[in-house]
Amino acid sequence: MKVLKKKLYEDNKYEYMVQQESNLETAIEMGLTQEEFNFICKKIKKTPNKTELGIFSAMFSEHCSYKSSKKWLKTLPTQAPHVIQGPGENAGVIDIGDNLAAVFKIESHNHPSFIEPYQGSATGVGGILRDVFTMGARPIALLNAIRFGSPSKPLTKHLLSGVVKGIGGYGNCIGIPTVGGETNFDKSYDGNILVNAMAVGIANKDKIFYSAATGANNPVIYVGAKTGRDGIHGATMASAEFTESSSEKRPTVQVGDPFTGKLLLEACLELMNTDAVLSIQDMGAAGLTSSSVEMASKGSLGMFLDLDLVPTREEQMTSYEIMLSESQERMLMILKPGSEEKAKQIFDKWDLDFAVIGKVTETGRLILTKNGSEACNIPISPLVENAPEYDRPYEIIKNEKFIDLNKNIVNQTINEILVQMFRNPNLASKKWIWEQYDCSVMGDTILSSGQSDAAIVRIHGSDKDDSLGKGLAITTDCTPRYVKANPIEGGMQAVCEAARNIASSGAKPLAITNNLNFGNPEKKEIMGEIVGSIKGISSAAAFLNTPIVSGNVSLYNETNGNGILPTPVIGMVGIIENIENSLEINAKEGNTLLVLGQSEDFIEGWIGSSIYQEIIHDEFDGAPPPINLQNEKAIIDILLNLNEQKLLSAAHDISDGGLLPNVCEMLFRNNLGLDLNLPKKLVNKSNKDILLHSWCFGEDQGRIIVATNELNKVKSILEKQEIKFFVLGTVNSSSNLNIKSVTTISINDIKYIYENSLSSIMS
Amino acid sequence: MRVIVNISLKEGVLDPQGQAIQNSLSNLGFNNCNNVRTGKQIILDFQIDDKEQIITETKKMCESLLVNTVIENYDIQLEKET
Amino acid sequence: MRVIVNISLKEGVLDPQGQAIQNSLSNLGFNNCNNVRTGKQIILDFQIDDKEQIITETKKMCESLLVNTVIENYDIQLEKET
Amino acid sequence: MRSGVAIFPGSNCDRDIIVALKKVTKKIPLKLWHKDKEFPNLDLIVIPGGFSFGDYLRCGALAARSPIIENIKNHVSRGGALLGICNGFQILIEAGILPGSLIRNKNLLFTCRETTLEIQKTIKSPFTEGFELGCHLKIPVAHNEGNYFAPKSLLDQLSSEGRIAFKYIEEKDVNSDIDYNPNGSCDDIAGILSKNGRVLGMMPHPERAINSLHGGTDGLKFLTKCIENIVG
Ligand SMILES: Nc1ncnc2c1ncn2[C@@H]1O[C@H](COP(=O)(O)OP(=O)(O)O)[C@@H](O)[C@H]1O
Ligand SMILES: [Mg+2]
Repeated sequence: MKVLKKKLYEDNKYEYMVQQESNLETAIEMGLTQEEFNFICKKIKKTPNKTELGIFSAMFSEHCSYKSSKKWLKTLPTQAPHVIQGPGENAGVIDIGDNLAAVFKIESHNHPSFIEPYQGSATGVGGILRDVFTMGARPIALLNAIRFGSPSKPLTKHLLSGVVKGIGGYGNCIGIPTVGGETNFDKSYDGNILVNAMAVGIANKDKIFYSAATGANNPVIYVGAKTGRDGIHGATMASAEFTESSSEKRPTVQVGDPFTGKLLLEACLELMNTDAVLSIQDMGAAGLTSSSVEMASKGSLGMFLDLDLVPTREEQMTSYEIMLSESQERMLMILKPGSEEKAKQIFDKWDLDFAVIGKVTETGRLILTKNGSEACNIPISPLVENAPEYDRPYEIIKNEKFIDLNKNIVNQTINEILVQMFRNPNLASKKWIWEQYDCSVMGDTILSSGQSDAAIVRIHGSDKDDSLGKGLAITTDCTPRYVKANPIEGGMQAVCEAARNIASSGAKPLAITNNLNFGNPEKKEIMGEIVGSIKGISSAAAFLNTPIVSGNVSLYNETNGNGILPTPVIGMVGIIENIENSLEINAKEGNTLLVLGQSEDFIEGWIGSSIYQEIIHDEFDGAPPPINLQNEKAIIDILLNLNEQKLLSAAHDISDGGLLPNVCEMLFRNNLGLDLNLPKKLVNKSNKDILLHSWCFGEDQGRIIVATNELNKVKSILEKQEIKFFVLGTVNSSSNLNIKSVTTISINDIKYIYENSLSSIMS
Repeated sequence: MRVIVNISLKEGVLDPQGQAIQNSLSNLGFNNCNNVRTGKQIILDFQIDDKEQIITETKKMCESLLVNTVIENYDIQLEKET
Repeated sequence: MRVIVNISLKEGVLDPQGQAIQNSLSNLGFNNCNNVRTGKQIILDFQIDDKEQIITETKKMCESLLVNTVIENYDIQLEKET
Repeated sequence: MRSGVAIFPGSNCDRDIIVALKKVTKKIPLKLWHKDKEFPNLDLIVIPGGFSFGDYLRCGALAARSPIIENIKNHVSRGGALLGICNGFQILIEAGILPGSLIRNKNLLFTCRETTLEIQKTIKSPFTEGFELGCHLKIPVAHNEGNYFAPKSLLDQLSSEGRIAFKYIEEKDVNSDIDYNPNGSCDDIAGILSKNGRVLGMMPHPERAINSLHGGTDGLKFLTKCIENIVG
């Protein structure tokens, strides 16, 4: 294969050569196993030629076939009355009222971003946007969940700066605001960063477009950018573990072109406004191969394509290359016969290629011709329905060790710990990142990065004279160290934190998209992480009535055998009926802060797998904080209830770092202060007392801090509903957070550290 | 001594900028040009004069910072001081 | 026939990118280089062979589009076809 | 009041400015396409922000060679008002309608954040005459290449001719390392006027500050005053 590849650019007889029969060796080089190769030969009743084998290899790759995860993905809860389209399409669709639908999905571009951070992440954004507008939705928001190795490493800085530039480069140029995300650092990502991009769009409920092919003889149309030799076999690369030699795969990076992406977006939406489009699918991973096969397979039909009609950018491209190219900004459509001319005019206006390249058939086969002769003739069903599905052995490993506080000796004060926490880029402000993203283009961003726990984007045009309109709330969340310690609890936690974040912005959680990033599933403990997380996500999503409507799986995130922390990212969307009720995290002077979900009796905080523990012991250990779904639901419900009565003026859920850092975050923006109440049992403890520390920094779940000017009303409602709460104190203008007889923390000093840590690392 | 590093995109790597420029050129009536690619130049002024050393150093600079060797090629040109 | 247009910033025009590159280079320990400027290359493939015509056309392209003559200088280089 | 918004492939703030103009004028502005060789006489044309032609070659360079530019120049010579915002400002410079150049931000990063502008003393212009000298407006920027650069002689000329419309200015109460000038532009320039005061190019986005729930309403105030004074 290598020899052939070299010839490919020199020898135009290559087309003839690729049509030669392949053998097991070629199959293995393409990433297939012996059993898979034998299976293919049996199913198609011949030995495939190289184009055919390449198509099988792409479709059978982990990336396209989900062969390791499918069995478990089927167990996710996907139904609810508000779900219009669950997993299986380009993106999930939910009903948001007023005849509108929200369309959203998250997708990973981990491997390409490690190889070429700018282009890898840019094309990740481009890809997820196409998934959303393919469904007929105008994208209104982007988020990114990104993870890097140790911040002190020069490689980390290079990757982070490239990824952020790439995400911004695409999103800013195409003109869709990037409104939020999350950023983590951990050495397990040193050789394997994670770049997950989420896009949300809005469509008319009765104008959603799907990918299933319809109607034999209907024309198949290629639109967008020309096909080049970029990213050939990217899908198989995304499914392979990194080794030293993977640098050889480098020339396969694709280059994003947000300008063409923008034209494609506008042209497609314009065309979708007519009645010409019957079905449509973007060319993502495995390009023309997966788009044509999936469209035909979903419609239980066949497809014929004349590859000589595909617009190409380079000369003498072979059928193999055309089918497997991952050139960006392309779409495949099936049009109503007779509407080709009208459609072409629209694409001409936007200076985009438009070509009728084939037709839908009833054969159930994928038939391709090149230079007038047949280049491929295979049945479609084995490519999809018979794609391998593994039931890999797994073992769910849980760290159940309880961290005994009494055995912990502390020699640092609360102030010292707080300083270290905010110096840690995991907790420091991500402003250096989000200022590189255009967060306000499109004019509907109400709250974005750093302003609230979830971003709020107004539904365009919903503001009328009598109302400021309604909005979507969006967040991404995952705490990988919890998932590592206990995949089931960690999976639940990710869903609960996302729901808490949505609620803390004033919105009602609706549905989930998820990105499952893990190591090598052939190892049973990694498979255990996958299975465990899915179980956790399922139980929490079912309980909170936030079904999973779309998602993506990225496996083999390993370098030389070292896997990443298990990272099942949850992207959640919620709705706020009146954006006037959106909640920021910033408290105002005179507000009283209280914690929902925590009582006066609560004194011993959960230290296992916390950031506090990392600072004191330099590593994580012990069981993660347990999740109680009833509690989670109760505080979300009560928060929404209080907010509807306009009793709240800010909210922030307690996550990484525990209570104290999260209180500080609520005071930063307006440089405010607070005299912090302590539970009676903690009064008069010393600045280094472990119990006091655990109260300040424990990461117990199911808690949200709210700010109110109506303490008595709030209290009586909470008491009536039997919700635990604890009053933290009243916000003043002093800029000091005072813990009586223990310490005083200067909010200005801490804020300076919080705001500048990341930028000083990066400069 | 002045060194010029010419950096170009590898063959096969998409150059959307080149394409956009070509479109504009042909809209302006320049139709004789059928392919446009773009590249970068980095011009380095060295305080030392040892040509061999300069070239070795420039190579190192290219590999470690100046060039994205994943998608770019480069060549190094020595220029006489003017 | 291939033509290369080299575009550089005029003397005196601020080049923040060049400065940033120089800083990075010296952080990486490359201290022999005391000035870095950045420029662009535009590589044009012509379908015609008349050298004089090519040069005249390229000049026109530069003046009307490729170069911002307020802040940039350019030179034109003819390359033999390879 | 008849206004129009010129749209190029890659423009992405066209919808935003249309919403803003509609809010101010109660009329939907005319959409002008970059290939349009003819359009009716208008009182105001806005060239919105975005990445026309992908920002390829130089920001605004390819758009500035579009067919519509001739007409926009005619509009200006008729005394029509013209506002270029962000990429629109870059296009006006590339088209030679305004002098100077806009180069990469000093920190080499795309920067999206709120800035404070101070209205300068200018020649008579519909874009500044509604404001008291020295008054402040909070308006966000979002750009990669907004660093206004010009030789000293041109800067002096602009200043003596009263053509600097506004400058970035430091807020009193901030406690951070962040530079009030988001891009390093010469003399903190955020926007400049043509000789007759009827053309304004500015990097900040007034159309992103028209709502009390996000971005504030200084942009709305600005656009409202401009429109009042354009109509006269
Ligand atoms: N990569 C990123 N892009 C955009 N915004 C980000 C990114 N990383 C973090 N943020 C923003 O920073 C803020 C804090 O993030 P995080 O610490 O994850 O919040 P929380 O703990 O409440 O989930 C959020 O507003 C989030 O949207
Ligand atoms: Mg979070």
